[in-house]
Amino acid sequence: MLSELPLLSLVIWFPILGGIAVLFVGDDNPGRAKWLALTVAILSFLISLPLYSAFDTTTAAMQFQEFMPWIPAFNANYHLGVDGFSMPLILLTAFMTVLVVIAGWEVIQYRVAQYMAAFLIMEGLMIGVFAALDALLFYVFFEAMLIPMFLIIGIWGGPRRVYATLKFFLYTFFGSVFMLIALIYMYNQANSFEILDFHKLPLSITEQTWIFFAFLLGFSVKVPMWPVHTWLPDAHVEAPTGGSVILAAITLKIGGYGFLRFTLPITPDASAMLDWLIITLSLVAVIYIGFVALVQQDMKKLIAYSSIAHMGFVTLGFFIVFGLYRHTGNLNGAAMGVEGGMVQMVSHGFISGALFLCVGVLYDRMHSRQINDYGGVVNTMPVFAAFMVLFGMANAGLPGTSGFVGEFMVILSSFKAGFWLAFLASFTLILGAAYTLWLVKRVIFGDIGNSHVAELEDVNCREIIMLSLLAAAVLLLGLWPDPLTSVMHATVDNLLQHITVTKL
Amino acid sequence: MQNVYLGIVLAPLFGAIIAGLFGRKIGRAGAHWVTIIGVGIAFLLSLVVLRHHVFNGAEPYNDTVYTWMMIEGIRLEVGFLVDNLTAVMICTVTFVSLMVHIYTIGYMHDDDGYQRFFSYIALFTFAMLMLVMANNFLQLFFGWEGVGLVSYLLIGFWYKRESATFASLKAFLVNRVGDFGFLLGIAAVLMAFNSLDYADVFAAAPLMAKVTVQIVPGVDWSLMTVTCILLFIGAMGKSAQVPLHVWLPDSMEGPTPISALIHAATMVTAGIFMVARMSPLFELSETALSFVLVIGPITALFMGFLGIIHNDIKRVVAYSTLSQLGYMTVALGVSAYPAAIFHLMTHAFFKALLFLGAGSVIIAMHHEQDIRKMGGLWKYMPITWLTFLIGTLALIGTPGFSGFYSKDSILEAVHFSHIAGSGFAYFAVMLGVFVTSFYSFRLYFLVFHGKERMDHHTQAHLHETPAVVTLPLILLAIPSVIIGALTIGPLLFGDGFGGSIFVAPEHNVLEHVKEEFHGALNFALHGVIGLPFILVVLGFLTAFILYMLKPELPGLIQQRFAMLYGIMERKYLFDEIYQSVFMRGGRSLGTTLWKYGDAGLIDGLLVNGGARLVGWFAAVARHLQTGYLYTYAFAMIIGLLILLTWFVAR
Amino acid sequence: MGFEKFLFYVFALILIFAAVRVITVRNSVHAALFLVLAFFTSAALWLLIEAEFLAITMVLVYVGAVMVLFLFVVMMLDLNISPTREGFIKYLPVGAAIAAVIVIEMVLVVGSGYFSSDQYQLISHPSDYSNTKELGSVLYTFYVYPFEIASVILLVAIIAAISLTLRRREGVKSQNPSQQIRVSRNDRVRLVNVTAEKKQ
Amino acid sequence: MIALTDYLVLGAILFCLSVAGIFLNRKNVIILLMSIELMLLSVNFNFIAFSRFLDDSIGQVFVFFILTVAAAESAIGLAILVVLFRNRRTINVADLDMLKG
Repeated sequence: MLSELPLLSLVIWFPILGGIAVLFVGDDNPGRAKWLALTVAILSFLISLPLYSAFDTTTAAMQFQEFMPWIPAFNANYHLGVDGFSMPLILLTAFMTVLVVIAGWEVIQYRVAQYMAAFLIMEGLMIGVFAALDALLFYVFFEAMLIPMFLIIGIWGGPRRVYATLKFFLYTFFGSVFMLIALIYMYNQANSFEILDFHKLPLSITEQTWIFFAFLLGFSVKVPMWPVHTWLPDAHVEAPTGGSVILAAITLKIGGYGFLRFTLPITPDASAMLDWLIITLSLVAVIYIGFVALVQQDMKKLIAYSSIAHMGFVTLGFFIVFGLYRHTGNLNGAAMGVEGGMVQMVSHGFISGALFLCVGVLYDRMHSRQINDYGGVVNTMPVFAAFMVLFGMANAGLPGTSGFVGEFMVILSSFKAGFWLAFLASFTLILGAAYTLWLVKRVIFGDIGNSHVAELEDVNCREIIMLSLLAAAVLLLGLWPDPLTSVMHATVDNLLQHITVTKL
Repeated sequence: MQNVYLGIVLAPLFGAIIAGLFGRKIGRAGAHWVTIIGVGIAFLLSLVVLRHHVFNGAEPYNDTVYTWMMIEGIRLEVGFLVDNLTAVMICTVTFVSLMVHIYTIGYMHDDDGYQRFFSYIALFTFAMLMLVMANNFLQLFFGWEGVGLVSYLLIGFWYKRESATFASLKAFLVNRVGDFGFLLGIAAVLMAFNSLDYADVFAAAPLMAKVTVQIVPGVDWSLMTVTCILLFIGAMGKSAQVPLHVWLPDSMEGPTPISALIHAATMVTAGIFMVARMSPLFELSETALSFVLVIGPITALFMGFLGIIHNDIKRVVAYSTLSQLGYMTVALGVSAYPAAIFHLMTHAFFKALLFLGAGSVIIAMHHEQDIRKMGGLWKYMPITWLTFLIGTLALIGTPGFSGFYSKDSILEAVHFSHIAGSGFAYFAVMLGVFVTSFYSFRLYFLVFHGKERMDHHTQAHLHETPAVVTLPLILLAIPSVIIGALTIGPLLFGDGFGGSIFVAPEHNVLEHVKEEFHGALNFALHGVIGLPFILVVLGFLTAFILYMLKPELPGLIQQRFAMLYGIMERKYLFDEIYQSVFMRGGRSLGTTLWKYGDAGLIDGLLVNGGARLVGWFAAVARHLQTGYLYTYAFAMIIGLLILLTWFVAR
Repeated sequence: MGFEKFLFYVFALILIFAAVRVITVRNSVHAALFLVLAFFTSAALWLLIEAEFLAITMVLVYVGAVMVLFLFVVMMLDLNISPTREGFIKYLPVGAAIAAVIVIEMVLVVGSGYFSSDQYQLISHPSDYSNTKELGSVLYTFYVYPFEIASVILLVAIIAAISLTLRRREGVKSQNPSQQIRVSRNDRVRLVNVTAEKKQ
Repeated sequence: MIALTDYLVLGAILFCLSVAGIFLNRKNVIILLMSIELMLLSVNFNFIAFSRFLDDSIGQVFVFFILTVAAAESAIGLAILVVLFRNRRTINVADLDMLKG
C-alpha cells in the first residue's frame, strides 16, 4: 500500500508546500507559524520513515522510482529514486529539519515565519537533490538549494553576514557551473539526462579526466575539501544556529553524495588515475585542518574546521578503493572504506549538528562565540555540560558513539591500501581529541570564568528534547551501526563492481 | 552461563546509568547503594564464573551477544570470551572496584558530585569488564577507549581545578597517542586475518609468522612484528610505559578512590592484559618481544627512581605503580605472561590497598598530601598504619606476602630468558627491587614514623578514619598477604590459565622456573636467602638510616647532587619537552597554517585576491564608461570601421 | 550623359552641399533648414528612380512634421550656442579622417564592379504602373502585421512624447470643467444661523 | 542612364558626412539628432536604389518602416531633450554624464 504512494515526491514537495503555507501564515502570527512549521517538519519526517522500513536491502537497483516527462525537448525527466546511498541521507535531512525548527523556536525574534519556511523549503530541495535520478533535475535542486541558505545566512546571520553569504554563494556557484558543463557534455553524448545512463556511457580517458575535474570542482567545494574550504568557517560563523546545523549536517553531505553518484561511476578510469589527488587532499584536510582547528578562538569556527577534517575521512573512504585494488589486487576492504565514508557522513550530520546546537545554546545566553568568554559553564549548566561532553567525545571519535564507526572503518580500509595512508589518517585520533577536548576544557570545565557565566541558566525543556534526540541518535548509531550499514551493502557492492570495470 | 556474563557487565552499567541520570532523584544514599549493589552483583557473579571455569574446568565460553556490523563477510560483533584469564581478571577488577565503591562512601561523603562520582566509577568498572571480556578487537577497543573516557572524566572530576582539567586532558591525549598505534594494530590484524575475532585470529596466527610487509619501500618487515609493536604502543599508552607514562602521575589530580581504581585494578592493567591476551601473536615475533623487553625495564627502573625524590604521597605511590607496571611489561617481554597476570592480580590488591591507605591518611590530614608535613601517624590511625605496612611489605616483595611470589617469579623468569634485551632487563629489575624497597620504606617512615611535622590544628584533629574507609583496607589487606601463596601454584605452574595463554616452547621460561618450584612455602623459604631479598633488606636499611636515624642526610645528598635532583624533580624533563614540542609546537603550527595558509594564501591571495582582481579590472574598465553619449557613438562607429576594414581587406 | 543623369548630379551636389552645411553651420536653426533642403533634394532623387510614394511621404512626414518639430524645439529652447561649438576645430581632423576612410572603403566596395550597370539595370515599368498601388498591395498583405506594429510604435511615440513633456505647473489658474459640473449646493452655500440681536 | 553605383556612392557619402557630423558636433544634441536623421536617409537611399534595381518593392516597404520609426524616434528624442533642458537648463552633452561608471 505504502509503495504505491509517490513517497519521494511527497517527501520533497510536502515540506516545500508546507513552507509556502507557513509563509502565508505570515510573520504577524509567529506562534501559529512555528506550530505549523513544526507539524510540517514532523510529518515529513514521518513520511520519510517508510523509505527505510520498506527499503529492499537485497538489491542495488533504484527503489521508489517515479518517472514523468519534464522537458521532452531535452529528454529531461522528473525521475526520482533512491538507493542505499541516498536513502539514509534523506532520512537524515528530514530528521535534522525537525531539530532545526525546534532550535529556532524562541531564538528567532523577527521574520519567524520566513525563517521556518526557508528551512522547510530547504528540506524539500535537499531531499530533491538526493532523490533526483535525472541530472538536470539534480542540478536544479542543487542550485535552488543555495537560495534558502543564502537568505538564511543573509537575513538572520551575524554582523559579517554579507561577506559570508557572498563568499558562500560564489564559491558554490563557481564549482557547480563546471559541473553543469560536464552534465551538458554528457547529455550531448548520451542524448539523455538520466544519471543511470551516464553511468553506462563509454568515455575516453581524456573526456573522463575533464569530467572528473569538473565534478571535482563542483563537489569539492561542497564537501568542502582543502583548499576550497575557506567559505565554510565564515559561513558557519555568520549563520544562525539552524543555518549552521543544516549547512554542516546536510549540505556538506551533498558533496560526498555527488562523488558517489557521479564521479565514481561516471569516470571510474579517471578516478583511478587521479585518486592520489583526492587522497592527498583528504589527508591534508585531516591533518592540516586539524592543526588549524586547534588554534581557533571562535567556537563555531573550530567546529567548522573540525567538520572539514571529518569530511576528509569521507572522501578518503570513497577513493581508497582504487589504491586498495592496485595494492592488493582484490576488493577486500573496499566496501568498508566506502561504507565507512557513508557512515561518517551520517554520523557527522548528527554530531556536527549537535555541536552547533550546543554552541547555539550558549550563544543564545551569552551572545558570544569566543572561547575566552566562557569557562566553567559546567558549574551553572551541568546538564548542558553533560551533553556537550558527550558530543565532544563523539566528535573525537570515541567508540560507542557514531563518530567512531566511520573513522574506524575508513582507517581499517586504508590500512590495506597502504600503511602510511592509515598512519596519516589516524592522526585524527590525536588531533580530533585535542581540539575538541581542549575546547570542552576551556568552555565547560574550570572554575566559573566570569560574572556572565555565573548567571547562565541550564538548558530548558525544549533544548533538552533536541539535544537528547541527537544524543540518542549518536549513541544508537555508535552502539549498533548495523541498521545503517545493512541498507548500503548491495549498493556499495554494485558500485564497486561498476567502478572496477574500465569504461575505455 | 550467558546470562551470568551479561549480568556481570550490565549490573555496573545499570548502576552507573541510574546514578548518573537520576542521581538527584535517588539522592546520595540511593546513588551509592545502586552502584554498590551493581558492582557487588558483578563480583558475586565473577566468583561464580571463576569457580565454573578455573575450578570446574569448564570449556572457554565464546559467543556473540549481538552483531555490531556485518560487512564483506566480516562480522564485527559484541561478544564475550570467558576463559580462565578472563575469569581471574574479572574477579580482580570487580573485587577492587567493590572495595573502592565502599571506600568512596567515606572519602567523598561531603563532596557535591557524590552521585556523579559513583556513576563514573561504576561506568569505569563496566568499561573495564567489557575490555577484559571481549572476544574481538572491536569490543576490546570499545572498552579500551571506554576506560580512557571515564578516566578522563574522573581525573577531571574536580573540574574547578585548572590542574585537574589539564591533567584529564593530558591523560586522554596521551592515551590517544597510544590508541593511535593500537588502532593501526587492529587494522593490521584485520588486513592479515580478515577477521577481528580472537578465535579466528589466533587460529590463523601461526600461518602468518613468515608473512612480510613493506612499510618503508624496499624493506621487508614481518607482518606480525609490525602488528605486535603497533598493538604494544597502545598498551604503552594505557599501561603508562615510557615514554607515554606522563599522564599517570598527573592523574593524581583526581580523587584518591579513582587513583586506586585506575592505577591498581583497571585502566593501567588493560595494556598488560591485552598483551597477555594477544600472546599467540606476540609469540610469533621475537623482535616485538624484545621491544617490549626494552620498554619494560626502563619504566620499572627509572620511574622507581622518581619515587625516591617526590614528596606527594599519592605521587610516590603512582611512581611505584609505574615501576610495577614496568615489571609486568618485563614479564610479558620474556613470554612469562602468566607471571605478568599474576603480578597484575597481586599488585591490584596491594596497590589498591596502598592507594586507599594513602587516601585514608589524606582524609585524616585534611587533604594535605605532602609527606614532609606528616610523620608519626601510626599512633593516631592504627588500622591504616597496619594495613599500609602490609601493603608496603607486599609491594617490596617480602617473602610470604603476595607481592613476593609474583615479583620473584618475574625475576626468575627474566633470569632464564635468552631473548635480546633480557640481560639488561635482569639488571634493571634487580636494581628495581632495591629501589622499590627504598622508596616504599621512605614513604612509610616519613608518613607513619619519625617526628610529627604537621601543624597543631591538624595534629589535634588526627583520628582514625571511619569504618567505610577502614573496612576496605582490611578486606584488601587479606588478599595482599595470602593471595600469592594460594594461587601461585595453580596459576603459574599449574594449568590455571587453561589454554588462554599461548607460549612458544622456545620462549617458555616459566617451564624452567617450574622445575625449581616445590610449593609455595618452599618458594618463600628459598626466597629468604635469594639475592632479591638481600636487595630488599638493603633498601629497607638505607631508608631506615636516611629517614629514621639521620634525617638530615637526605638534604645533604640533595644538595650534593643538585643537578641530578633537579632533573628527577622535573621527571626527566618529559613534561617540558612534550609541552614545548607537541603542545606549543602543535599550536604554533596550527597558527601558522591558519594565518598563512588559510587566511593568507587561500583566502587572502586566491579568494579575496580573485575578488580584488575583478574589482581592479572593473575599476580600470569603468573609465571607459565616460557617461557621454558621443563616446558610445564613437565606439560604435570605430567598431563599424574596423569591421568594414576587415571586410574590405579580406 | 542623359538628362536624367544630369538631374541626378545636380540634385546629388545640392544634397551633399546641404548635408555638409548641416554638420558645419553654427546655428542650429540654419542646420535644420539645411536638413530640410537635404530632404527635399533626396525626395527629388527618389522621384528620379520612380519611388514616388516614398518621395512624397518623405516631404510630408519629414519636412512637414519632423523638421517642423525640430525647428520648434530649437527655437523654443533658449540655446546658448557657443559652448556647443567648442572643440569643433579640434575634432575636425579626426572626423574628417574617419569620414574619408569610410568613404574610401565604401567606394572600394561599391565600385568593385560587383554592382556595375551590366548586371543591374533599372527596370522600366508600363505607363499604368503605380508605385503607391504596388507598395500598398505588399504592405497590406504580407506586411500587415509589421504595418500594425509600426502604427503602434507611432502611437507609443505620441503618448511617450506627451507624457514626457507634460507637467503640472504650480499656480496656474485654469478651469476644471468636470469639477465645476460636479459641484453641489453644499459646497458653495453655507447657511449660518444668525441670532437676532436683542436690545440691550 | 542612372546607374546603381551612383546611388550607392551617394548613400555612402551621405553616411560619411553624418558620421563626421557626429564627431564634429559632439556637444550639440540637436545636430547629433539631425546627423542621425541624415544617416537614416543614406540608408534609405540604398534601400530604394536596390529595390528599384532589383525590382523588388520590399525594399521600399522597409524604407516606409524606417521612416515611421525614425519619426517616432525623433519625436521621443526631442521630447527627452525638452525634458532634459527643463530640468538641467542645458543640452550641452558635456554636462550629461549621468551614465558614468
